[in-house]
Amino acid sequence: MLKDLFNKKSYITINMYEGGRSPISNAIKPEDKLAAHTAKEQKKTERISARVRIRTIIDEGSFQEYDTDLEAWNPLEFPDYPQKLASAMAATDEKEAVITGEGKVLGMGCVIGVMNPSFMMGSMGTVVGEKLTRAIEKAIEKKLPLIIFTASGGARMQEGILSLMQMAKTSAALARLAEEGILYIAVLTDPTTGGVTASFAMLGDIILAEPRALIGFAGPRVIEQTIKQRLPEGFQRSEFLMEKGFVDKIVIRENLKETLAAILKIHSIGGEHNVSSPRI
Amino acid sequence: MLKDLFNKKSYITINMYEGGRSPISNAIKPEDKLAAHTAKEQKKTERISARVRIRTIIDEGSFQEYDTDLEAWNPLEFPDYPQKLASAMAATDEKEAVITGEGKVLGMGCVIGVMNPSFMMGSMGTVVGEKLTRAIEKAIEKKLPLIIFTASGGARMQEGILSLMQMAKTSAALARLAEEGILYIAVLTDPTTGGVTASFAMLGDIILAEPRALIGFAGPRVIEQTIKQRLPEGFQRSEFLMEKGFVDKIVIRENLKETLAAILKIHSIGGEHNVSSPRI
Amino acid sequence: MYHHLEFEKPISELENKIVDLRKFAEENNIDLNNEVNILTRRLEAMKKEIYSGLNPWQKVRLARLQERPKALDYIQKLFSDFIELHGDRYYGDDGAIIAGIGMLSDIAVTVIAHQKGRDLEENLSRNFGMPHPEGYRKALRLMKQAEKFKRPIITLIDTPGAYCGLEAEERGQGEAIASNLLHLSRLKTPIISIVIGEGGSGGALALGIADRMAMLEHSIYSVISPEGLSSILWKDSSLAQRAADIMKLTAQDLLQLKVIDAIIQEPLGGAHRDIQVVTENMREYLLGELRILSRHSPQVLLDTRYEKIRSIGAWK
Amino acid sequence: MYHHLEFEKPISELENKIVDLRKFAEENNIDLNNEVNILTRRLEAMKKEIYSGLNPWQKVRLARLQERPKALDYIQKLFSDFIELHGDRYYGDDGAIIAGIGMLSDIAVTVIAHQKGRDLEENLSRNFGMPHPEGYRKALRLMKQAEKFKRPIITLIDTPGAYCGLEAEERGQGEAIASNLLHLSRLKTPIISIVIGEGGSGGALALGIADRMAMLEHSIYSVISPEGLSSILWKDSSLAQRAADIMKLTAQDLLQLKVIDAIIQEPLGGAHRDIQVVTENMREYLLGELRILSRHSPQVLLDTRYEKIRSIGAWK
Ligand SMILES: [Zn+2]
Ligand SMILES: [Zn+2]
Repeated sequence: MLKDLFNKKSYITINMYEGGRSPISNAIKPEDKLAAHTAKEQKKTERISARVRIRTIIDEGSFQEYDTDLEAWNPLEFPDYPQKLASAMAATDEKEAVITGEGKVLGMGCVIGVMNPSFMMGSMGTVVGEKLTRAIEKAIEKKLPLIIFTASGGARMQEGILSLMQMAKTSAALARLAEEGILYIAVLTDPTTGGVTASFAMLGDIILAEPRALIGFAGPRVIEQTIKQRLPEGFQRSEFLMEKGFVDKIVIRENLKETLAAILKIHSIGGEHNVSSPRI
Repeated sequence: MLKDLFNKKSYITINMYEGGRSPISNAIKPEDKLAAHTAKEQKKTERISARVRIRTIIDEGSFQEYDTDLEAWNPLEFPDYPQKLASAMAATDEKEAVITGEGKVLGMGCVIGVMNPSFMMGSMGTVVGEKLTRAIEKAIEKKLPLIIFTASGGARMQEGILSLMQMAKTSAALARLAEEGILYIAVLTDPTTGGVTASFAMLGDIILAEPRALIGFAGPRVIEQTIKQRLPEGFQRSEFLMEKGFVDKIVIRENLKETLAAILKIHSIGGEHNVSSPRI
Repeated sequence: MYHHLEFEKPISELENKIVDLRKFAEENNIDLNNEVNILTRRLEAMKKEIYSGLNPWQKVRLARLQERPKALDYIQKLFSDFIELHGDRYYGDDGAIIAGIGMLSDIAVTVIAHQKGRDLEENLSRNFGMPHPEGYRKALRLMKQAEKFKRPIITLIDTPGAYCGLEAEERGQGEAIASNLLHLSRLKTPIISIVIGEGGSGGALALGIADRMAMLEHSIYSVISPEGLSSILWKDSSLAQRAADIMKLTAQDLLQLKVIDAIIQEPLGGAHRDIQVVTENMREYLLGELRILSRHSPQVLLDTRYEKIRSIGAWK
Repeated sequence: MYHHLEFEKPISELENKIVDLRKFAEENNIDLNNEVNILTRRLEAMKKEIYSGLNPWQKVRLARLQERPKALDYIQKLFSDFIELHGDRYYGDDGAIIAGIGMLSDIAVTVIAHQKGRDLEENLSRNFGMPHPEGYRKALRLMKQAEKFKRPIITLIDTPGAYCGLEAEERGQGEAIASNLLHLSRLKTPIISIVIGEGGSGGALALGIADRMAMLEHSIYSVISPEGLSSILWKDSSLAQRAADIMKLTAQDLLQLKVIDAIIQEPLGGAHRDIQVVTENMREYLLGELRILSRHSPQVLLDTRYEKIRSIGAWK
């Protein structure tokens, strides 16, 4: 379930527009048309590390990382887990599958969490859950908008039920964030599946996705085993999810920073200081 | 749109279990099994007048009618409307298409509104909207649960846009009722369509329906004209709506009073006086 | 290319005559300025007379005109930084309803609108502006989001009605509209609705519970289409014109019936003649009313909204 | 008829031996009471030894046993005046989730439960207890209704997991589960969950955000099925038994990991041996905890629920 998402590092083009009904295309800005166009052209979606992602999104020099010292433990005494962790750390030069912190996007402050698809397949153990929850609580405390980039094969098997409970933990923290009226933008990148899809990935006030990212609850192979037939082309891709009503907007990587900034800007103007201010 | 619902006073049996996939039948009480069984057997759903309905639901001698003097006017100066009203009044011995009031169901107090399918096809003009809205406001004022029996061909054409606005009026009143935490049970009877379906019929905390009642937004003929094909058997019947997730429970007429009483009883125990009371 | 409506024929004939006269004068090098001026003045008078005296059916024709600006035309001009948002989070994304966030002058707003197609191709993807339940549910989702972030909501109404199809019924068209009516009546943020073309029954109302309700001068709003009414009354949908005459569906009728608060002026001949003028009139209306609404507390807003809806109706 | 699990074979063999012995004694009119008593005592000791020392895989087998009571069996016994309510108000009614209102002693409650089938026919209509998104949405609708009417919520968990099918993905299985997690964490009414059989991953958790979380003695709860884990670890789902051994999925494990608050005792041999006993244990637990929870204000309830969820996890 986890592994089959990650076996093929680059996969062939699947053109969803051939598959089912054509998506409702009603882009009104040239960028959107460009995005759709580019999505079609793209041969594959490159996965990038969380560290690189932060560099592409957060203004240079503004990033302050949270909880750099948090490190996974082996609470279930799961065989080989410490070794797996060690090799993931060595391979990625990171301590866990998520980086959290605060920084600025074109000058606007936010709390950000970015998952790392190459750290144990971006799986969510308790450290991932804890770091994200602390980041959400920071956003509440500092009244800063929250952005999370998802990339995950789901819950981390090696931490068993504790891993499952991180879905509850992050969702409960997001519920409190929502009650405070603070913006949360989820950005779904390839691949976003399992427990992450069934928790914070789908809870954004606004949900963006990179083109052609795999997004689903169950992995494609599990579904194929269950239904005993091949999945249609384009199934569980960003474009499919948008057609099905679960994604607000597909944004190509080149436009992501500007789009996030535009959304942050609108939300920085909203709230108490919107219509009730004396300037109108 | 209005008339085609009412042309055939008795119509042939349509067995929805033949039509699409079989409904999820998971009745766990014998009455439910009986209901499903009886529904199959029934050759037609008899429409009854609002006055008779109240007798079958409200404890004898407990009914106090509201707003008996409210009478429709002709605000649009619509041709022949006064004559139509006069003949509807003569034929039904009622002043309008809804009766409202308060009474008891097996001893439990409630506010009740019952639409009359034979008064101008149960269409909703401003008097229907106003009487229901006043009844809802009474329920708020007296903190009494509300029951509405629907039976309507939709908005009353002769009052034009004012008639449409009764959808807004009743829904806004129900929103306030909901904020007060007061129970509202909608009971859908044959036929419930148009503006009534698109307002208070679908807003019950609990939505009951009589077996095989026609329930829909658009009338069957309008849909057939739009899609240019025959509708499948059982389409827009109570059983279909339950399968589609819009009806909580189908109850045969013989069991309606007891079912309403059971729901009222559970809700009379709930609230502040539920777990927080010292008796547990 | 704009296809003239039949009641506009005298105008276009006169316009053509003026063009011909000018051409003739030029080709033959004769001075016909005087004649041209007289005809031009007569043309202006004729336009004023025709467009200010449109009968209901002529309004219906204008309101439905293919060339009439659609919601996206106004959205592009009214709002800066507009970002369209998609999907109901349950079933799908409905092209018949556009929803998004953007800036109206310096106010962040949520915009929800019916979108009719501007050509056949777009009309197919927009289902001619007739939403399915998922359209109304997208609208509600984003209206609640607006409430959360304390953004005013602006809705633009232009629909023949909610779609009357098999799947729409299956997925609960009635429930979707009802749910919007209920929730909109209690949203703790200002709501302003403008009917820009056709306000078709419950499908329009589902976006039209508002603190301020306006209509463009040549738009219509009714409980049923004239075709629908005539087929009910006379079993003949071709008598729609006769039906339109009795149903009180023009902006002017609705103002008189106190269902709407204001009429927004269109240029002579209709919004399509100069969308810029209409847009500026809309902007002025929206900013003015938002200024007033923003002075009220949410509770006052809700109470006033309720009273407004509550008071509609007439009886003996 | 009950089909014994392999680890129960010694028990059933001994049971048969006792029956044979009694029959033999009767037919031949010999007094073997002494021998029968010795064997009966040995049987009791054997049962205690076997059932109290079940390994994780044996627990998995018991938890999934066809004969094990399903949610409706408990609902019928625990709640009087139970009225089942149907539908999500968006798309459908999911037979894999039962929801309704009823009385627990003299407390009005809302009950939400996964329902596995008790035979093949029911399993087909229940989709083997694997909900689609509409099941979770029905659950959420009725949980919000419970909050509105200040009714405590009781959930019974018994599912292999949320359904992994094409349509479930199309309609947003992930969104449906996520949305439940978020909303349940803030519902202003007491919530108690009991795992009665199989707690399968996110599909179980979506009904399992609670103020009190208990498991029946022989139930299991895990992030993935043993079969799933073994196929990931060893590419071989038949090694499920080995997987079960390492994954800490028994009620006893979860109590130790502080994921649950209590274990509810089953009769020797499992809940199916005497449902009445289990029901009474469940009733006692529910009434006791509701008594405690009802003393707290909604705010204290929410804060405590948050701290409870917040504290799960372990790191260096
Ligand atoms: Zn779109
Ligand atoms: Zn059911």
